[in-house]
Amino acid sequence: MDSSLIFYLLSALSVVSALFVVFSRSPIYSVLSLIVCFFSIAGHYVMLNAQFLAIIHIIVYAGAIMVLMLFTVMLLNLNKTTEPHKTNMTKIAAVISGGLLMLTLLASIRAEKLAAYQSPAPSELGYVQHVGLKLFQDFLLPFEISSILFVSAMIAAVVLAKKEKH
Amino acid sequence: MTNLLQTPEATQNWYLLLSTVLFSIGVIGVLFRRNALIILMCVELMLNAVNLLLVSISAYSGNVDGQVFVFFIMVVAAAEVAVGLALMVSIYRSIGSIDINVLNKLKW
Amino acid sequence: MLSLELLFIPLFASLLILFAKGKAARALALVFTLIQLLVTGYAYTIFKANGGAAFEFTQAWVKSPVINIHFGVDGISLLMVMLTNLLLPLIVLSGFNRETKRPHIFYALMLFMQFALNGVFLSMDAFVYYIFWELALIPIYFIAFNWGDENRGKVTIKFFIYTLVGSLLMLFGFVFLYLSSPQHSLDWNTLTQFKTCSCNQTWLFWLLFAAFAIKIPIFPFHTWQPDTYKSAPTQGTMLLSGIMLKMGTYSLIKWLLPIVPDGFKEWQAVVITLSVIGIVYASIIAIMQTDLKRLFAYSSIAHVGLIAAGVFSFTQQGLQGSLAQMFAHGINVVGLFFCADIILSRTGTLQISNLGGIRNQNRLFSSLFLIVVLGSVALPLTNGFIGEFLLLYGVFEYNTWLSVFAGLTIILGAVYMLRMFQNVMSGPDSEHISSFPPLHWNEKLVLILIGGLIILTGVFPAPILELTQPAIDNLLK
Amino acid sequence: MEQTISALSAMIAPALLIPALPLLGFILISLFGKKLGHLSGWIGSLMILGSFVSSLVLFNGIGSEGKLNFDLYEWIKFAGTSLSFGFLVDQLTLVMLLFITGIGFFIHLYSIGYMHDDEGFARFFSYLNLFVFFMLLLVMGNSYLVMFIGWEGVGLCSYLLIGFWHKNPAYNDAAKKAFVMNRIGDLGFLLAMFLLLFYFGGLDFDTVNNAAMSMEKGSGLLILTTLLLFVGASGKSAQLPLYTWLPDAMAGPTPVSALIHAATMVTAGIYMVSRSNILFIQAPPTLDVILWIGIATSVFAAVIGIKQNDIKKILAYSTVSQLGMMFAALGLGAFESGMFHVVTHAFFKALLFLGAGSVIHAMGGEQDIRKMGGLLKFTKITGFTFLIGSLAISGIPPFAGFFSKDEILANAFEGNKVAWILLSLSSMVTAFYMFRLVFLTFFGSFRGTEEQRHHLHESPITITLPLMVLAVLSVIGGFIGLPAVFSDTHTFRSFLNPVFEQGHTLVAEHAHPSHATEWMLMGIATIAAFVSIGFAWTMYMKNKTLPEPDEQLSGFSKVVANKFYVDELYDKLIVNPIKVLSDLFLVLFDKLIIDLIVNLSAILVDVTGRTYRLIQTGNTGFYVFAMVISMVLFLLFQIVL
Repeated sequence: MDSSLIFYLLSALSVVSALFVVFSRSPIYSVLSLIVCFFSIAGHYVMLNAQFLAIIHIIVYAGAIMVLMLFTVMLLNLNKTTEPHKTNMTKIAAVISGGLLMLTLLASIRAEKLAAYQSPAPSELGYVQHVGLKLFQDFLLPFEISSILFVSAMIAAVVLAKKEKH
Repeated sequence: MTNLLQTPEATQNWYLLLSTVLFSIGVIGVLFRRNALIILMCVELMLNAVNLLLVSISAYSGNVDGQVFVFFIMVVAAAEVAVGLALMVSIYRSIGSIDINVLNKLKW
Repeated sequence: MLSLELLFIPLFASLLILFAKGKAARALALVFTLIQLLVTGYAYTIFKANGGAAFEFTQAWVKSPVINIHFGVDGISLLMVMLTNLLLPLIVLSGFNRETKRPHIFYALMLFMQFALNGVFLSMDAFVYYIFWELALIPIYFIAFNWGDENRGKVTIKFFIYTLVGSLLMLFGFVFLYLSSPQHSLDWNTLTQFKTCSCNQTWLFWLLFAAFAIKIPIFPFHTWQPDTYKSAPTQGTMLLSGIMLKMGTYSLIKWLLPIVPDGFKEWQAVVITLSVIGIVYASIIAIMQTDLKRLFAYSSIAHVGLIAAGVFSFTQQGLQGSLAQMFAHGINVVGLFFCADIILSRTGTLQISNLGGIRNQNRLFSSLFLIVVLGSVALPLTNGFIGEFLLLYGVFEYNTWLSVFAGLTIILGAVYMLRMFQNVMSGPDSEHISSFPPLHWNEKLVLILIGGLIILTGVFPAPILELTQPAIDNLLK
Repeated sequence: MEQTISALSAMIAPALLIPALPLLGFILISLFGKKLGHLSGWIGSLMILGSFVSSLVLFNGIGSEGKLNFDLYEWIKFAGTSLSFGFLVDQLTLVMLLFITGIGFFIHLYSIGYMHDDEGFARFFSYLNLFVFFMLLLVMGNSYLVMFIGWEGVGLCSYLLIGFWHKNPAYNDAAKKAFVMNRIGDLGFLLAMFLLLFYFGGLDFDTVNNAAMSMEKGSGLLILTTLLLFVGASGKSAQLPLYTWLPDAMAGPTPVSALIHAATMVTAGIYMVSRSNILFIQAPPTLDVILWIGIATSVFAAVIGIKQNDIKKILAYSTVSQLGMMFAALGLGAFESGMFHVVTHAFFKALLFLGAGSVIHAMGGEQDIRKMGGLLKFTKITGFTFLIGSLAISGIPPFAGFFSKDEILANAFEGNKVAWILLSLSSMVTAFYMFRLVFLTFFGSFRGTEEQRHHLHESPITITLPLMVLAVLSVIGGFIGLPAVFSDTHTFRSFLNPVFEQGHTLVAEHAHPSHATEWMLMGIATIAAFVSIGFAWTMYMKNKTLPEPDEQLSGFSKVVANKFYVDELYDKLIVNPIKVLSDLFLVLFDKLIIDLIVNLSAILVDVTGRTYRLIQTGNTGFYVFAMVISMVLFLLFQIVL
């Protein structure tokens, strides 16, 4: 299959599912379409030779985060009927300003020249050993610090979600 | 169907376009919805749009640094979601809603 | 390295005192200020023998922007260090028979203040200098805020923000100087050697001068001062008026003059006129003041106005006089405020109209008070005369008419001081004063020392003048 | 000069001893006054006696030729200028030294008796000794700066002593007034010193005189400098318009009035002008100013003296008047005559004041001459010595005042006829009011209360002895300066010659009056004095007129009795405006304008904060919206630029 065809399909999928996240009435549907969106982005990663990241992406986002989201939606018993809605006025304003942002972003991207293309990236660029070497040599300290971040996030989550005793 | 991805520049441009669109959809979502959980999801979407851009640039410039960056963004996102969802649960418990228009106690 | 010792003794003492309790705190404070005084005396002998080399200390601190911790002295800064460390034991001792709430914090702040003041006078890098400049504000803020009278809240905030605004302007000035200096350095030596173009000096002068003018304070930046002096606890007022004001006048000579000499000359006429207006203005207000501390505050404005005028006359004698007068004024004003405190502690009032007849009851106190008053009206053979003579001569050389105006200070000074002395000390016994108990030993000691210093430096001013002479020669070159 | 120093180096020690002894006395008495009790009076007197003896030694050692000039140490030093603390003893100084310490000693002695029952006895003597110290410094300084130390120092002592009885607010006011008025003069002195330092290259007399010698006569600089010096002198010596403090200064104890406000301190101005005679001779317009101010003061004060009823006030106005006469002499260029009158005036005015003190002592504190009368019977020594003093001041030959006054009048006759007439007039008025005082006090019948009559007595020996000594001096004091008709050598003038000869070379020698003229002038002066005395006798002895009570005064005599309302005028013109200005500055400028600007900036921040706060709606959607819009704007800004 043509790589551009795959790109088309994946892009269309991600944009459509993203739109669905925003405009879906039921929170459940939003979550589910976000998962679809994340899978399509993982596909993009594979196409860009970032195989390791693609795997991580699926594990972290689709596997962990979205499951957490889903649980929360169910825990809080959110559904179409409880869903709050904004007035039409604000909705239109939201769409217009979002579109405006997109246009200015695109315009500013066009205004900036891209740097010259380097020699074609080797397909094994995104392999575990490459990323791993980079991570454990140049970015060792941030890597270790991120573990502290996780611990604190974990504790925070537990403390916050715990029922308060009165 | 013509091959859009003939040259690296063209590829890059398309990825730029894609991630801009995804990012903007995320922004519209944040503005559009009142449900804090959906807003959190839209923020995730925006993060992913940026991630995609980083990975594409990493591929374009042949430098793995971009991917490492994405890795760290994921780390932060995971932590953020954990805390964010916990906050939401606790807010829901005390107020009974996660409608952001109700959560306006922090004003002048 | 002597600089470091001068800095660390009070810092160490300040931390130590935090852990002391009650009376031990002030005893410790006294011991350490005395040690500091001894070290200062030793430093003076070293300086006399070998010059400032023994004080030099340089240590790289921040790479970008280039900031070095650089300490050093010349005659001018050493004189200020001596004044600071001479007054601190007196100020600490003056509180020995007073009950202070939470004395350990109070005296720790006081010693911290000494650390910061020494730092201001020893710094040779503008950035470090700026840090100490701001650092000195913190302890005095807390002292005034926690131990002041009932109006302290509003007054201290006004004082704090007023001074802070000035300091920020100074910081802008230093940032600009840093960026425009070719070596990208804030070292005093660099800043004084490299001269930014006079087009920049015009406004740069005001950025730096604003900070100093507020601290000094020069008319019309003075309105924070009487209120603050009135509200702060007396020991705080002594620190403020005795030493902290001198930060401003010292900086005029040490930092403003050599860094923006063209700006200095450009605005000389304006500032000297402002200062002279301030002298007469504050003196006239002082005449009708009804509160003792406020009267001293206005007299202080008049005196420092003359000091500033002397500096801006840009003459040998003006600069010499300003330094001699800074030293003298530091001692005198501490004496004045201490006398006010003694009166307050015995009579419970500072309203001049409620006082009177103290001379009948306590002759020793009245004689010592009179000596301090005479010092501050610049009678010959007291320290005030040397300064005022040189200062007025400096202003005279700049402009004869201005000196006539500035000279009114010797008349008006006599008017308000003697009027005060008459109403407070003389006359029939006031019904508001039932008794005036004799002086406590520490009060006696402090006042006698101050009186002795006033006469001693008035009769033999030569050591002070000789100390600062080379540095001033340097400046005028 | 080096040579003089080595030759006279033996004199340095006694010279230093002169000011050192009173200083020592001051320190001793102020430290141990309580323990010493009445001994402190004797210690104080002894110190002054010691100074007097040292002065005699110096007088002997230096004589009429020598000159002792030495620096003690460098006092103030800056940039190539060094101002030393040094002493100069020449003939002028010797004259001053002798009468300051001499009269000073007797007044100390007198004070032991006079202040005997005062609780501030020791304090009084410590101040008095301090005064003598500063006065000696004033006359012994070898530069204007050292003179200025003494100058301000005596001002301080005068302040302390006028307000000696400090429980009385009026006395304190008088003290403060004296100090402040002196300070006005001192500012003039100070500015003159700056001019000297800047343009003449130094402050010591030698430098200044040498520079002045080489300057063009009457140059603006010289005139300005001398005028400023004269402002200083007129403050200290109570000349118009700064004289009002001296009558008020009588609030002090009487010995103080005698020592400070009659004999010594107030003559400091004359000493200063004489000391700077070269400067003044080089500035003739200033001499004219001095002449006319002196004459005006002399006449003005004498007229006020007629209507005063307080015994000390009368003497005070007479002092002002006599000082005016001395200044007139200086203005005529007759420095020796001025100094001569200083000396004789010191004798008889001290005598008069001490006599007045004795009277007040006898009357139990009463000072109003309307309540006295016939005191001669009770206080013989006081009465007779007082009479001698009055004869001396009125210019009756052969008392001391006659010779010195005659000299001044002779000079005036030569110099300016109008001046001569006015001075003679003033002299006549002086004779009148002095004898008005004498007749009302010592003759006639007693007008006081019964209790006072019972109390009347002659004072103790410590009081009467100085009176007698001074009376003798008032009689014979004039013989040191006999006019040319009696003697070829004018002892006083030739003694002072080394000081003034340099100055005299600068003026054209004018012809001395012929003997006939001198006889005539003396005759006129004497007759005028007798006429005045006779007039007073008819009024107060023959017709027994009494001065009317204050309420009945009207017209011109009311104006005179109220001293021409000068004090009130000063209050209206200077004191009140300053008070108003003070309130104005404080309320309008400090509180209203400056604080308003300061507070406005605070208010501005406050208002801005309150307004801005409204943006914080608490609506998250709005925040995000604002964020997006600002991002758009920011990017657009980037693109457009």
